[in-house]
Amino acid sequence: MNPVTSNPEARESAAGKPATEKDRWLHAYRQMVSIRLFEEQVNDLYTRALMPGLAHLYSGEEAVAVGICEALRVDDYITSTHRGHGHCLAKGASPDRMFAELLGKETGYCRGKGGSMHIADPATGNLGANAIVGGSVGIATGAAFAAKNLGNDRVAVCFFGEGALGQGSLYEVMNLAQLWKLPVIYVCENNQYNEYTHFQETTAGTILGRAHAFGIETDIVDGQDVRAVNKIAGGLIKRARSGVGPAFLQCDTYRYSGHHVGDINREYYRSKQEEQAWKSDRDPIKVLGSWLIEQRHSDAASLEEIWYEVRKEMESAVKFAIEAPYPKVEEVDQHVYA
Amino acid sequence: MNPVTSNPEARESAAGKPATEKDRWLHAYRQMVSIRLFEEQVNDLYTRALMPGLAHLYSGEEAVAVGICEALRVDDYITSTHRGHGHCLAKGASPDRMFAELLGKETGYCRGKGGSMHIADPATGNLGANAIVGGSVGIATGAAFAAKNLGNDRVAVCFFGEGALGQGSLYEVMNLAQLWKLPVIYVCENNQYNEYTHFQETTAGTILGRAHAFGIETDIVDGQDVRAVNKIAGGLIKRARSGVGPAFLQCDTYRYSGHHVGDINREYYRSKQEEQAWKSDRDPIKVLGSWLIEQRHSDAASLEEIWYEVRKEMESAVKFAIEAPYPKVEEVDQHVYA
Amino acid sequence: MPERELTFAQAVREALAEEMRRDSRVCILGEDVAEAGTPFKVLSGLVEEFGAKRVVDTPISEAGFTGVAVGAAMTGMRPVVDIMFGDFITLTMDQMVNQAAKVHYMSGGHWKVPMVMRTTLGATRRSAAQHSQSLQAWFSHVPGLKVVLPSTPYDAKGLLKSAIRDENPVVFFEDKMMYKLKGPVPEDDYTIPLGVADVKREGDDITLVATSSMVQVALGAAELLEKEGISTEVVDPRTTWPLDEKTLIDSAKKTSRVIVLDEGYGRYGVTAELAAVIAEGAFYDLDAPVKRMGAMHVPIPFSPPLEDATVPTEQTVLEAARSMCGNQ
Amino acid sequence: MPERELTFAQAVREALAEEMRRDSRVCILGEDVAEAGTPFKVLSGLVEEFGAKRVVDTPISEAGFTGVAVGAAMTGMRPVVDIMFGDFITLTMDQMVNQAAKVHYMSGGHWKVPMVMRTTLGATRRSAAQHSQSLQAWFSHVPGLKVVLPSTPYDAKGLLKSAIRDENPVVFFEDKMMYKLKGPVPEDDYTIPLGVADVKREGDDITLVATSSMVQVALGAAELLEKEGISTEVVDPRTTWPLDEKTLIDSAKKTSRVIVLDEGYGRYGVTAELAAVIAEGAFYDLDAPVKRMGAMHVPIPFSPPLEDATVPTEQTVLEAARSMCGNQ
Ligand SMILES: Cc1ncc(C[n+]2csc(CCOP(=O)(O)OP(=O)(O)O)c2C)c(N)n1
Ligand SMILES: Cc1ncc(C[n+]2csc(CCOP(=O)(O)OP(=O)(O)O)c2C)c(N)n1
Ligand SMILES: [Mg+2]
Ligand SMILES: [Mg+2]
Repeated sequence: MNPVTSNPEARESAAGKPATEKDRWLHAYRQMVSIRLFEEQVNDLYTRALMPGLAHLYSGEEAVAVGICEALRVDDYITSTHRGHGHCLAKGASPDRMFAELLGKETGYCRGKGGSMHIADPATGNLGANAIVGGSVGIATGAAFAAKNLGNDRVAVCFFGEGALGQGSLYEVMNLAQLWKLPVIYVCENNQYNEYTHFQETTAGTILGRAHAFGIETDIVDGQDVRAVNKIAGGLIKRARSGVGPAFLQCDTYRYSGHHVGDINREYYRSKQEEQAWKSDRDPIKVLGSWLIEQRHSDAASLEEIWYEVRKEMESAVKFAIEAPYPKVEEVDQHVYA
Repeated sequence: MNPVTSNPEARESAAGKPATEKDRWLHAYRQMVSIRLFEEQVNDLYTRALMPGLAHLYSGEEAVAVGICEALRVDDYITSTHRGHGHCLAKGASPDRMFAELLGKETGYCRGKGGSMHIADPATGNLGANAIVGGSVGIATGAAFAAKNLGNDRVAVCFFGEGALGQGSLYEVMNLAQLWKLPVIYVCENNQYNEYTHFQETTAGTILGRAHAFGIETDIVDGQDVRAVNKIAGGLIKRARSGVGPAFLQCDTYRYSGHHVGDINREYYRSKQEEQAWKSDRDPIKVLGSWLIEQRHSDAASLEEIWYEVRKEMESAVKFAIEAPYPKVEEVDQHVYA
Repeated sequence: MPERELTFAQAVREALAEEMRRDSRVCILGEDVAEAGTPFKVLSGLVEEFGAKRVVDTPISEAGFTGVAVGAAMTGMRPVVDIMFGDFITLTMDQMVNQAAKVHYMSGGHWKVPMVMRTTLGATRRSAAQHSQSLQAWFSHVPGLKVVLPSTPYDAKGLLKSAIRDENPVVFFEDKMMYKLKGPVPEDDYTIPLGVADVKREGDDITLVATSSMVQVALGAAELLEKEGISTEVVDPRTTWPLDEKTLIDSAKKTSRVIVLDEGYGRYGVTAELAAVIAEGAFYDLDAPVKRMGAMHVPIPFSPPLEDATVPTEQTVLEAARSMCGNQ
Repeated sequence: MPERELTFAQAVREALAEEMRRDSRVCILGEDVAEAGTPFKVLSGLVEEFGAKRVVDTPISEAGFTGVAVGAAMTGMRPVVDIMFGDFITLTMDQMVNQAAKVHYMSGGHWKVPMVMRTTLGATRRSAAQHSQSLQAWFSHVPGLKVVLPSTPYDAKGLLKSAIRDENPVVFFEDKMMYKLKGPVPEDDYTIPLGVADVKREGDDITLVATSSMVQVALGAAELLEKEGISTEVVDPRTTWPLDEKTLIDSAKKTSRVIVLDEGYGRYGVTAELAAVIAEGAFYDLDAPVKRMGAMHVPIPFSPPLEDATVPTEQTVLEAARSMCGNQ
C-alpha cells in the first residue's frame, strides 16, 4: 500500500535510476490521484463526524508535492505544514497509517499523538508536518546543515504556504542557508490565500524578492503543471546536492476547498467563479492526464482504471483506520522524553 | 545645555523654518563634536571606574545620527540601540541628564533605572534605546502607525546596526510598513561589525535587497558625510511625511572604539591600520570641518572654539552627574505599573 | 425583566465594541480579525461598524504586529492585538517581555504601554500539541504585565473593558471551549477591577481555587460534591497578576482544605504560585496539603482518549476533593 | 596531590572540549562563539582545536539558529547552541517549546532532538532590564525539555556532559557572575545524572533549597548562621526538571524549616514549584510555612543601589533564616 515500496518505478526513480518517461508520469499521475482521493476521504470522515478535530485539504495543489517529491530520493528530507497530507503521500507515506493517525489511532504514524497536522515518518525522510506557520523552516535548514556536516549528499525540502512569508524566522534561516551554502530548497506554495485573506493583502513587494535579497537562487513555476514543477525542482535539487547552495521555488497553485474542512461558506473572501475556473481550466490531474493521452502514454480508460484502483485502496485504508484501536491511555505520558 | 532649547538655529530648523546654510552646518558640527566629546567622557568614566557596567561608544558614526536628526522635527520619533548616545544627543537630549543616567542617578532621563542602553526622552520624541538587537523595529513602526492613524504628520526613524539584519522581526515589520504605507524610515548603520564579527560573514546577499524585497524605497549613503546623509534623509523623510510610505537607508560608517568600552584588544577581528584609515581619511567631523572652512563658513580657530565650548559643557555635565544622588532604594518598585 | 444572556464570545465582542465607541484610539490588530472576524468568529461585525482602519487584518507576523502595537500604544493609540492560539505567544515573547513589560520602568515612568493582548487557552479541541497550550504562567511570571483569565461571559465583558482602559500591557486569555457558554451580561458599561478575586460559590468544607476553563469544572464538581454532603467553595482569582491573595487565603482559612486548578501544565505553572501563596498564608489553618491539579506534564496529544486524560475533569476533581475530605 | 581547580567558565569549556573530542557530531552554534570565544570568553580556544565547521559563528538570529539546531539534532548532529544572555531566549520560545520540546512526542517517539541550549542568568552586572533576567521558570514549565542549573565548576562539567549525551533538548543555564568562581574539577570523564539533587552542606535546623547563583548565597548565609548557632542544610536541586523531589522533601522533614531561593522573579517562578512540592510532601513535618526568596517583582533596574535591592543576598537570607528559627 505504501507507494514507495509497492511501486517499483518509484523506487527506481527515487534511487536515481532512470525510469521510462511514460512510467515516471504514470506514477506521478497515480500519486496525484492518491492525494485527491485521500482528501476526499478525509472530508468524508469529517462530515460523517468520524474524525476528531479539523483538517486542511491539499486538493488542487497535488502537482506541487508530487512534482517535487518525484525529484527527491527516499532518504532526502522534507518538512511539511498544517496542509500536509499531500507532502506525506508524495514522499511515500502509506494512506492506511495516515488515516489511522488522523483518527488518533495507535497504528497511526505518530501513534495517534500527532494527528493531521503532525504526521512524521523517518522511513521516508519526513521530518514532520508543523502546525506553526513557518515553524519548520529552521528544522529543514537544520537537516540540510546536518547533511552537509555529516558529508552525506542529502537534500532537504521545506514546504510552506505563502502565508509563512509573514514569519521572520524564514528570513533568518534563508540568510544562514545562503551563508553556509546548505542543500535546502524552500518551496513556497502560493495558493493565493492565508486562511481567509488574499495574499496580496498581506504580502508587500514580491515573493521571489524575499529570497533574492539573500542572494539565493530563485525560480517560479506553474504549480498546476507537475512536469514543469518536477523539471525545475530537479534542477534546483541537483544544484543543491552538488553543494552550490539553497534555492527558493515559488509554485503558484490553488486550494479547492476551504481553509479547513469546516470552512464551507467562503464567498466573503473568494468567489465560486474563481474556484470553478481553477478547477475546470487548471486542474493538475487533468493537465497531466491530457498530456499522457496526447503522448499516447495512456488512454482515458487506463487513467480511469487508476482512479478506480486508488479509490479501492483508499477505502480499505480508511477501513483499516476505523477498525484500528486507540492507543492505551497509559501511553499518554510515554514519549515525552526519549 | 539642551541643544534643542539652547540653540535657536536648531529650533528653527526643527520647526521647518530655513536657517542659513552656514548656521545649519555649524550647528551640525557642534552636534557631532558634542557626541564625540560625550563619548570621550564616557570612556573616561569607565576607565576611572566611575560608571557602573559597560557602554557602547558612537564615536566615528556621528554623521549618521546628526545628519538624520537634523532633518527631523522635535516631535518626530526615534528609536535607538545599545549604541545610542549619539542618537539621543542628536535628537536633542541634554548631556547632563544623560550622564546622570549612565551613572544610575535619580536625575537621569530614566531616574537611573535604564542606564546607557535605555535612555528615553518623551520631550524629544525619543522612544528609547533598546538593548535587544532589532528590539525596537516594531516600536518605531508602531509609532508610525499611530502617527498615521491619529492623523498628525509625524515620522518615526528606526536606527539599528547592520547586525539587526539577522533578526526576523525586521522583515515582519518592513512588510507591515509597506503594506500600510507608514511614515517610518529604517536607518541601517552599517559600521561593518556585529560585535567581533565582520558583517560580510553574517550577511548573505545585499543590505538594500533586504528592504527592496518588500517594495520599500531604499537608498545608500556615505555615513561619514553629514551633508550627504542629511540631504538623502531629508528627501526620504519628506516623502514619508507626505504619506507615500516607508524607506530604508543604509549608512556606511565605522565605530572607532571597541564593541564596548571594555573591548580593548581587538586585533583578532580588525587591524589597527583599518581603524587608523577611517579615522584619518574619513572622520565625519573633519570632513564637515574642511567643508566649512572651504566654504568660508568658518575657520580653524572658530571650530577650535566649538570644541573648547563643548568640552567645557561636557565637563560640567559630568560633574553634575557625579554629584547627583542615587534614587532612593524605595523607588525600586515604583514604575513597574503605570 | 429577565436578565439578558450572551455567549462568552458575544461578551468579548460587546466589550470591544463599547470601548471602541467610547475611545477612538482603541484599535484591533490581528490575523483575519476583519471580514473573517477571527476563526472563532469572536470579532464578527466589528469591521463593519468600525472600518478597516480600526479593525486591521495583518499578515501572519505575530512578533511584528505585537511590536507595532507596543510602539502604537506608547504614542497615543490603545491597541488590542489578537493572537489566535495561545501557543503562538511563543513568537511574541521578546516584544511582550523585553519591550512592553519593561518600557515604563526602564524609562523611569516616562513612557506607557496601554495595550491588550487577547489570546486563547485550553485543550480538548483535538488540535494537538501546538494548538492546545495554556501558557498563562509565563506572562504571570513577568513584572510589568497584568494577566486576566475570565471564566464567565459577565467577567469577560467587565474585565476586558478594564484591561483596555488600563495604562499597562495586559494579557487576556480566553478559553476556546468557553466561547459558546452563555451567561447573564448586563447591557451597562460596567467594569470589573483587575486584581479582585470572585467567590463563584460559597461553601464550608473545601475550597476549589480555579482559573478560566477550570472554574466551570470546579462548579460542576461542586454540584456533585453537594450531593455527597460536601459543601464546596469555588474561588476564581480572575487575574493571576495582580493577585488577590487575601480572598484566596481567607477562603482557605475558612474551609481548611484547598485544591487549586488551572489548565496550564501542572509543573512550574499557575497552580504552583497559588498553592505556595495559600500554603504560606493559611499555614496554621490547613488540614491537609494544598492539592494542585493542572494539565499533565506532557505535550497535549491529539488522540481523543489520550487528550482527555491530560486535563482535570469534574470527575477527577470530585475524586480529589472527596479523598481530601476523608469521604473516600 | 592537591585537587585541580578550574573556574566555572573553564569547567564548561572542558566539558565541551571533551565531548567534542569524544563525539564528532557535537558542534557549537552561536554569536561570536568562534574567534571571540563569546563575550564572556567561555569558549576561548575551541575553534582553534575543532575548527570553524564545528564551532560556528552565526548572525544575530537566535530563532533561526535555534531552529537549525533542532533540525540538525533530528538528523544526526548533537548541536549545542549558545544564547549569550538568557533574556534572548524570548526569541527562541517557538523553536524550543513548540518544536524541540514536542517533536519526540508528536511523532509518537520516532524523531529525537538531542540538543543543548546553553544560556545565562543573573543580575547585578549593571546590565539593566534586558540583560539581567533569570527565566528558567519558563522552560521548566514545558514538558519535553530538561533544565539544568549548575552551581559549581564541578557540577557544571559533569552536568553539561550529561546534557550533551542526553537524547532530549536540554537547557543549561550558567550564572554570569559565577564564571570566575573557582572550585575543584577532576580531569576524569565524569558525568552527573540529570535529576539528582545535591546536598551542598548538611545541617539540622533549617534547609535552604537554592539553585544556581543562589547556592553560593545560601552557603555564605549558612556560614553566618553557623556562628549564631543555627545549623543549616543547603540543598541544590541541580535540575529543575527532572526534579529530585525526594531529596528536597527529606531535607525538609529533617529540619522542618525551609527557605527556597532562586534568582528568577519570585512570582510564578521556580520558587513557587519548589515551595509547593515541599509544602505538600513535608506537610506534617513543617514548623513554619516554606519561605520563598527570588528576584523582586520588578524589571531589573540599572542603578546599582536599586539593582542590589532586587536580589536575595547572604544578609537577607540570614535575616529570613534567623527569624524563621525564632532567633530574631
Ligand atoms: C504562527 C502561526 N500563526 C497563525 C496560525 C494560524 N493559521 C493556520 S494556517 C494559517 C494560514 C496559512 O496560510 P498559508 O501559509 O498560505 O498556508 P495555506 O493554508 O494557504 O496552505 C494561519 C494563519 C498558525 N498556525 N501559526
Ligand atoms: C537579540 C540580541 N542578540 C544578541 C545581542 C548581543 N549583542 C549586543 S550588540 C551586538 C552586535 C550588534 O551589532 P550591530 O547591530 O551591527 O550594532 P553595532 O554594535 O555595530 O552598533 C550583539 C550581538 C543582543 N543585544 N540582542
Ligand atoms: Mg496560502
Ligand atoms: Mg554593526
